[in-house]
Amino acid sequence: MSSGGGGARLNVVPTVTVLAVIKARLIGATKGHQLLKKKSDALTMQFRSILKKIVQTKEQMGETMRASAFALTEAKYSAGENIKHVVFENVDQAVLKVRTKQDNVAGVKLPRFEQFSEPGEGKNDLTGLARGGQQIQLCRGAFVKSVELLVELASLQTSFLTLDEAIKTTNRRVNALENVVKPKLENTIQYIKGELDELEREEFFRLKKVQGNKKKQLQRQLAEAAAAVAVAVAAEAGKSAADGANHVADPYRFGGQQEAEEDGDIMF
Amino acid sequence: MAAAAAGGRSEEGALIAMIADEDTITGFLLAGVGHKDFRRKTNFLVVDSKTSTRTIEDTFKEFTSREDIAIVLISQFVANMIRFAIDSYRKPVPAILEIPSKEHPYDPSQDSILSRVKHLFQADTGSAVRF
Amino acid sequence: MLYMSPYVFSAIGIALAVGVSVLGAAWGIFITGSSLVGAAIKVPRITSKNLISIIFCEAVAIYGVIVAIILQTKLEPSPRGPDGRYTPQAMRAGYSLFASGLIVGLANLVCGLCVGIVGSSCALSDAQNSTLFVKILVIEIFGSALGLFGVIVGIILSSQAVFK
Amino acid sequence: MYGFEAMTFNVKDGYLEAMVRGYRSGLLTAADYNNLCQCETLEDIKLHLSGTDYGSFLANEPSPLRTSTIVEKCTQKLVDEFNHLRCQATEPLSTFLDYITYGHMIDNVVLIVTGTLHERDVQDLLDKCHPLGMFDSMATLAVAQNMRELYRLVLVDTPLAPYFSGCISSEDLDDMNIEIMRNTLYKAYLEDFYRFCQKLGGATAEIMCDLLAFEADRRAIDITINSIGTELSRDDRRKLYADFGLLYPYGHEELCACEDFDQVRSAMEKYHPFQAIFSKLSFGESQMLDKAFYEEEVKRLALSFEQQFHYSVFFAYVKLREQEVRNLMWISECVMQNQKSRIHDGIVITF
Repeated sequence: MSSGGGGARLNVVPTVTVLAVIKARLIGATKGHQLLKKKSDALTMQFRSILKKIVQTKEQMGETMRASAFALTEAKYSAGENIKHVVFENVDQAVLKVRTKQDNVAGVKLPRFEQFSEPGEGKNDLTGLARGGQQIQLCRGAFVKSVELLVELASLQTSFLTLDEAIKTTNRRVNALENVVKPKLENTIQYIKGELDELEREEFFRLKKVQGNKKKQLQRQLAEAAAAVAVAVAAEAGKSAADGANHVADPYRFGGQQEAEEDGDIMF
Repeated sequence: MAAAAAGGRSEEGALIAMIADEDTITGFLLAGVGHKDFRRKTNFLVVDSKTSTRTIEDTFKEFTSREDIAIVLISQFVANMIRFAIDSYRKPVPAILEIPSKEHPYDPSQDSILSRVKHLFQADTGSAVRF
Repeated sequence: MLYMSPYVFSAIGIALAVGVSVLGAAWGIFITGSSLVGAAIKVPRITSKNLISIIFCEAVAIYGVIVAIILQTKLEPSPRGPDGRYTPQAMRAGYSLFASGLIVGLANLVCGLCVGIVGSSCALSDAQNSTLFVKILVIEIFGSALGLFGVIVGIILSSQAVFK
Repeated sequence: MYGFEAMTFNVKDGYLEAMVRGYRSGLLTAADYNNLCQCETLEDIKLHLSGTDYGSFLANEPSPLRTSTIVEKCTQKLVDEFNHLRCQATEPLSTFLDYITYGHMIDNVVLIVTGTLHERDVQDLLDKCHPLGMFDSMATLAVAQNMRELYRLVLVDTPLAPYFSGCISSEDLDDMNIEIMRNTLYKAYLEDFYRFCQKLGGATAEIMCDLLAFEADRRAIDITINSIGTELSRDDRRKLYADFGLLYPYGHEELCACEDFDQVRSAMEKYHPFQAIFSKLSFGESQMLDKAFYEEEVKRLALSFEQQFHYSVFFAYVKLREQEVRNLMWISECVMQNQKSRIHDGIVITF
């Protein structure tokens, strides 16, 4: 547990090169996180405005449809109830169609519908020639207006659904970066740093040991050669006592780390 | 308008399909939305008291799977009859729009999309606090 | 003409008085009746009231009958003259009976038609608006008075007729 | 005959005339309309109507009442009454009554023809036909594949045949705009009806010719206004005007030349009856023209009941009943769509 706050880390060989790589990755992740978060915010803003618009347009639609329905009533009043059959029989090719376009909001492609009229007169042009033609044209105008509104609403709604999806994905990514990738990288860095420190210290200790051995050897040689330099021996003894204390403190730490390393091995 | 000249490709424009009562459809047909393809298949379904839920559902599925339809307008009272089908429909295109009919004034609380909007609005305000 | 029996004229006159009057009455009843029957389908309440129109028409026939009876009481045997002619008096009586029969008959025919047409209108308007009934009835009464004029003139005319 | 209808009219038609007047008294009155305008739901309307001559005609309808049902049932009532009259009528009244139905018959034939061209189901089409304009061989209309065949096989036997042969050559049949065809037929029908009424003579001719002339003039004006801005050329327009009426022929010339509503208006203001109608509308506004015409028509129709012993009452009755159905449709639509502020805009009160 001592090996890092978040727990998981990458299984890497703790070397300086790797440390540099991981550090670069961490920087990348942080930057990505920031960007994604910005994107998410942008999308959310867009999303909010679309939501507002949807609610507004839906309400407006209620009004417009009501007006259109009434225009139809007026047309039926002037032109007779049977006018609807005439209209039904006159259906041929759609004059009013929609085209799909794409808008780009922060990298998310939003489909947009756009209505357009095919060139050419509608077949209903002369409907109600002898009675109610005016009303029919008015009614037609009202419904064209409704269609416009509905098309707008449809694109809003599709945008809404797409954005909803996009925001969810982005948020998932942000959260993943924030809560999984970044801690993992940080842990790894910490681990590598610790490991490197350890190695350094081990090296230092080994060097000290080697030095000590060398000194002991020298001492022995010196003792064997001549016990003449008594003052020098006394000074040497003082120094070796301090080293001994150092030696006692170290193994614990070393052992702990070994354990962690074994844990890691089992884990991965 | 340039795309209209292109013709022949899918860019020439998609249709608006309708499932609604007779009067609403009459109005939209007047506007020029109606279409009949060479097999005399129409892009609208008139729902009256004789129309079965099954027909509506089949038509709904057909419209939503047709390539040339971009928007499906469906009267709210019809939508209520096949609510489960609409709720389980998730694709963004073709878009499903619930429209009021003259006999049934618009009731936002029944709208599938709007209820999701409401739902999300709450969730969204919650998440906004967190961010 | 001089040798013609005055009784022929009298008989024709009497026949006209009854026959034409009844024709007028029947025609009037028919006109009123068909409208009345039609209108009564939707508004049954008018039937009993509008029977008055029928009765007015009927009255016309009764005038005819009455006049015919009066006329026929005038008929008396009359002696012929030595030359086989009827007396001028008898001739005059015959003509006047003929004239009065004709007057009564035609007057009643027209009166019957008039009452019939007004009666038909009366039935229709009563069906629409019951306040109209009385007003049209007044018109009808005036119409039926026409027949009465004929009757009066006829009776006065015939009262001069004496066969002896 | 003139002047003596009173004596002979009732021989054949007195009963029916009285009956049709009885039916006329069943038309809704201003008071009824006032009550209906106060209604809040369609059920209220049903309740009110059951207190009138309509009786319990909606009693067997399932509860969510729809406007189309009301309209359908009202029309059915009209048709029932009409058929009752038609069954009892003798010549020439029976022909006269037939003439009244020809207008609807033209609509039905046109509907079936269009439907057939679009390969619609015949039964569906027959359901949509106006019941007044039905004729026996109607269903067979749909067997024809193209217009020429249609004429040769079916229409020849219908009363409409002379209208078809008189004004549409078989070459025209195939590529003619259906609306133009309808109006050409209607024109022929009106002219024929007009001639027939003149032949009948008497008060019938007097009143009917006036009514038909008004109808012809109205159509001429409507056609003019509605064809402004469409592909219908002046000459084509001219061909759709019926050759009688107050506007014939000089008014027609003026109407032909009109290019916008205000020109129509200034042309029509020379004619007294139309001056009154147009003066009700403000300048540039043509929306309520239809209603103004309806009002004028109803006024004229109602006047025809003031005379007795003529056939116009039958015509007037059918037209007034149709107007009443329109009124009821308007009221119930307004009630249903919650547009009560507009409810008075569409009611033409007959009596």
